[in-house]
Amino acid sequence: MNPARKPSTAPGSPGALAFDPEAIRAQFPMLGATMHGKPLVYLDNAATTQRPRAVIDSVVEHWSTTNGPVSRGVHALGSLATEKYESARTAAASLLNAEPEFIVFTKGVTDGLNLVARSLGDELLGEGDEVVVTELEHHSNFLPWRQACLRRGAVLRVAPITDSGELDLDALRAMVNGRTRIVAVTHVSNVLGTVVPVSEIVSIARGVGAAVVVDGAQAPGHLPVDVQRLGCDFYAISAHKMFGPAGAGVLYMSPRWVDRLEPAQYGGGMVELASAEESTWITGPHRHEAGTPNTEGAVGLGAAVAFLGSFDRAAARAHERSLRDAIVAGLGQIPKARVYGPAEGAPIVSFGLEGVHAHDLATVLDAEGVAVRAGHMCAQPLMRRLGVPALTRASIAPYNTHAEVEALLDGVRRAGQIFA
Amino acid sequence: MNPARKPSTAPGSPGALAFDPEAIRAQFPMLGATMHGKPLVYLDNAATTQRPRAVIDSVVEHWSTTNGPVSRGVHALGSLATEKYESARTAAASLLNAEPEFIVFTKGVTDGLNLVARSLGDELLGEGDEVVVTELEHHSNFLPWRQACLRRGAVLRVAPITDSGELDLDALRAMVNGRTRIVAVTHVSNVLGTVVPVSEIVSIARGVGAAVVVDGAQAPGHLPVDVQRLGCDFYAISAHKMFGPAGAGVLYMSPRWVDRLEPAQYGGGMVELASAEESTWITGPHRHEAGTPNTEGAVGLGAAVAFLGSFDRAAARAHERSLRDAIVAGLGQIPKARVYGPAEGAPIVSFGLEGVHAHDLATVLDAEGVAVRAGHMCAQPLMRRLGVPALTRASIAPYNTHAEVEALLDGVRRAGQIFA
Amino acid sequence: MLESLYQQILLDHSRHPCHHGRPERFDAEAEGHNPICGDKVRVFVTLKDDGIEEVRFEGAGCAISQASASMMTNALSGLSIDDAKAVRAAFLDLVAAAEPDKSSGERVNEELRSMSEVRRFPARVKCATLAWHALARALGEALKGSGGPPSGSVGGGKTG
Amino acid sequence: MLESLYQQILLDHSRHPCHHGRPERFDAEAEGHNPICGDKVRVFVTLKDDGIEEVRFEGAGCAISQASASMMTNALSGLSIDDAKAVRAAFLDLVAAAEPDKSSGERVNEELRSMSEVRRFPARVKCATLAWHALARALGEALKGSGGPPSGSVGGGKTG
Ligand SMILES: Cc1ncc(COP(=O)(O)O)c(C=O)c1O
Ligand SMILES: Cc1ncc(COP(=O)(O)O)c(C=O)c1O
Repeated sequence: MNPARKPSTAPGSPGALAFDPEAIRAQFPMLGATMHGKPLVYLDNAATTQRPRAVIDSVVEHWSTTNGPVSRGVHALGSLATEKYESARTAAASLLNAEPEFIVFTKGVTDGLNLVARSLGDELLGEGDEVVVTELEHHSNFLPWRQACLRRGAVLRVAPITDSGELDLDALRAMVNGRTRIVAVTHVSNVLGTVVPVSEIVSIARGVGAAVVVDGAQAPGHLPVDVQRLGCDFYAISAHKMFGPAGAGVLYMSPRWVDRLEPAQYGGGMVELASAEESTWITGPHRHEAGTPNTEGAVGLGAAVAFLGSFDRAAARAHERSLRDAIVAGLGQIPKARVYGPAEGAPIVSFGLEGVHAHDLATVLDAEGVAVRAGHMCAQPLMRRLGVPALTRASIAPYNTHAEVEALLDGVRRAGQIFA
Repeated sequence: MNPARKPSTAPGSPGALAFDPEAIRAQFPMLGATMHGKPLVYLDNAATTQRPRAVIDSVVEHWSTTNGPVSRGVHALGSLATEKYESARTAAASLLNAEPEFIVFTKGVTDGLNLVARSLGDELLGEGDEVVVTELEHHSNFLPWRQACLRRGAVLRVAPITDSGELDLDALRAMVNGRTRIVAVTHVSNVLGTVVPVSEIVSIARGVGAAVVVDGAQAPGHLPVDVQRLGCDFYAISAHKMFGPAGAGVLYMSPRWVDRLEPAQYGGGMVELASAEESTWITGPHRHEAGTPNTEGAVGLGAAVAFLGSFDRAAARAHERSLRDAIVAGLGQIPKARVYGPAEGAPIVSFGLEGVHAHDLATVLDAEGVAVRAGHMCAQPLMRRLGVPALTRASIAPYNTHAEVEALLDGVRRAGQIFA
Repeated sequence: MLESLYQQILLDHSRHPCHHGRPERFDAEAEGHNPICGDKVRVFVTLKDDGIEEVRFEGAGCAISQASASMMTNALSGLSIDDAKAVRAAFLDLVAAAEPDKSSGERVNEELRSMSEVRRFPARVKCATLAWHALARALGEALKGSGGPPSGSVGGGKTG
Repeated sequence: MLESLYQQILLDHSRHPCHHGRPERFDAEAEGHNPICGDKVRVFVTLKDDGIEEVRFEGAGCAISQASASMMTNALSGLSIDDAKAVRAAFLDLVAAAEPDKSSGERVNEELRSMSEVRRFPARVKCATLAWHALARALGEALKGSGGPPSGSVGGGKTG
């Protein structure tokens, strides 16, 4: 079977036929690079995606025409900068189907989740209370909760996955009880591509009055996200995982929390009155945005949202899925290769090659210009569960092609030969 | 007296004669803008400076040639990105005269100071312990300490300033005692331009074993900074106040702290081992950099450091000083105008015009294209001390000119006429 | 442009505000505070059977916030609640909307119309609307919840 | 390029490492851990009067870290401390320095020289040097503080 011959559309998605990965690809300056003398095959998109020209240009334009102090200046330039900043908030809100007043700018998912673990943890957790996370969590949605539990005398409970890499929802249900204050889950596993049924988890948590915090790092690049439909209390994303710049992200806070949650940081821009005796914070998302905002990051994030809206996303999904299927099928033909994770999921494929360490495999691929991730992928608890020290991961974006999948599979075969 | 006729050099600085603000100016795309139909006169540099082409280009180049995952990837692109990130750390280290292993990347000063107030506050402060700050502090170096004290049952003490706007060092000395655990001071006041004698404060604090935390937001754009000579424990700066991008900054942590201070955030990149039972953090600055780093921000910060090294800084200081003197002298000629702050200081001039509210004054200036700051400038305790609700502030960068000072003074005179 | 913002009438109102000072009795009050500039205004409403008897205010701040508060007390004292709401809506549209309705200028008096130039200074719009937002909160209270407070960065902080 | 990195000799060492396994007695030991890939290696040193009797190791990891550890035990067992230090310095220079000294290649044996290609893969340099850094820590201990541990992200975490 030759995966390159597979059409780049899934059956039954008619609009998908129009999707042209090359047209997307052409918008990314970085994708023309060569590595070790070979054309770059970038399959490390779950770590960070590339930035399209529209994102780059938006930031350059901001720096050249609207750069000034946000929210504080009386002058015209300050107003221009503020407008740019706030319209990026509106763009982010539309991406998640939220209102802008519930969108807090952060440095990224790790920053957003730490904010929630700090402020919500301190507010909700007492001695003997419980926080439920899952075996799928990235360290960024695991350690902040572990440490919050340690600080507050609460108990961290880790919901297991099934052998096929799905969240074991029954086990989670059994774990949630009257002491559960917070359930923190990833939306999409960065290792296995598993899509977690967040709405179901929200109804389970609602049953005991627990808050639900979602790590959305891997979601908006691949799936439509609707925080109102999910019904969660918090949802964190990073721009750099969806074609925007690093250092920028947003944290959705539900109406229940945004105006009353204690800020995790204090400083300029979130103050109503400040004195040693009495200090009060404003309401609204700026409450949680102490300090000069990363306006350029927000502008780039807004441009990334616009970029995501510039092509047929259902068609892109079908294309990504066909690439994923080609990788899984191709690896299935390679002796000693093993794919981890569920049959269905986001286009993130982790695999191993018996007798070859993940890092050696990745280095063989690197020498061919193929960039993949190898290691524990910031998910040590999951690695332990899978019984491996490390895996190799290929993660897909709409600009990837079937020819690139072939390059990946060739490299894996090559590694098999070298280490035979 | 016509300040525009003053030479742009201070006596006794020979190299200064070579300094040409127009040559600097030409490197800033934003400075060619018009506002309300008038050429932009940007005198709000203490809020945020403009970004030169070299900074913009460095980020664009990174996005086009080296954008990839930092510190985690096995592949060549990851190594290129890591190299960019770490050489920005080296650049920041050289700016502060520190070693790179003591340089932690942050979102900016507010982020850095909150990190220290959280981690150091939790480590050092107990019931009845004391933290000393000053009346000069920006909210970002005031509120994190106030809140840390509230959390830990400690006492916040506020060292006064003299009537001329200098820190009252004797009063601070009298305030520091055996219960003092932390002294947190600004290096340069963002309102008055006061330069605080940090070294003296360090020796006072050392006498009682207290740690010294310095808010360096306004310093490196104007002064040489040498953290080893200052002897402080922590020093925080923001790139956007020194010609770099927003969303990027560094926190210097002295050797005494960097490897042992508890991180304020947890997540990817700072973990040694992670499990529910036992988790350990790496040593070195990455310990305090959870999450995907803002590589583009770091790259821009590194380019900003290079930009600062691209011209004669002593000459630039002399030029800035001559502009400051011209503003002070010019305001001295305007009836009802009053300048606040010490005779000597950084090129930041706050002033009032009797009978005209600071915001109206700033709006009159804005209509003339002159961008200044008006308000409490995130320093409400200082405003209370000065007995004013708000002030207007002109803050200078090397690209400002004497013609721009004239435009400012014309605008102030105009406001005086309108509100006569 | 500057002349059309800081017209004589605005300067006069800011220097000699009308209906200024706390009344002896009032039916409702609310405060507006702009944390960015420190402007504060407190609005007092005295009601009568068929509407507003008088609106008064006290506070300190820039010429724009003071003049706007003063003009507001002139424009609304004596109006029915519905008429006051209509004037308020027209004024807010005039000074703050991205594309104001053509009729808004006609639905406010000449004094209020003179403030329309403030729209060219987006950062000052909050000054011009401060008293009007406080009024909405005061009336919301007076009318037991009709309307309700606008959210956002004005007021409503939590003590930390 | 790939062939010169993963040469037969490297593959052989990684599959059949020399001096592998914890010795019954040893004078010093230290662990190296690369938190990025999870590679771990523990180095044991037995001393004799005039230097190193034997270096052994145990651990698990990628081919590069295992082969490098194995080659190290071959190269250093039996050397004087000073000679061992010199070989270590030359090896580190060869695989990790931005501009390696020309003589470094000559100052290590052929096995070690075969690893020089790793310098083209900067992210893998840590794998090649892991055991060597652990050795320095072990020797530092054996020699009561001579040298001392290199700082950085290898080892030394604090339990949280
Ligand atoms: C003296 C001082 N400290 C702290 C800050 C906060 O810096 P940032 O907003 O970049 O976090 C500023 C500027 O806003 C400042 O001028
Ligand atoms: C599932 C998941 N959660 C959290 C993160 C952390 O995101 P960031 O590094 O952008 O803070 C990542 C990516 O690194 C991720 O894949």
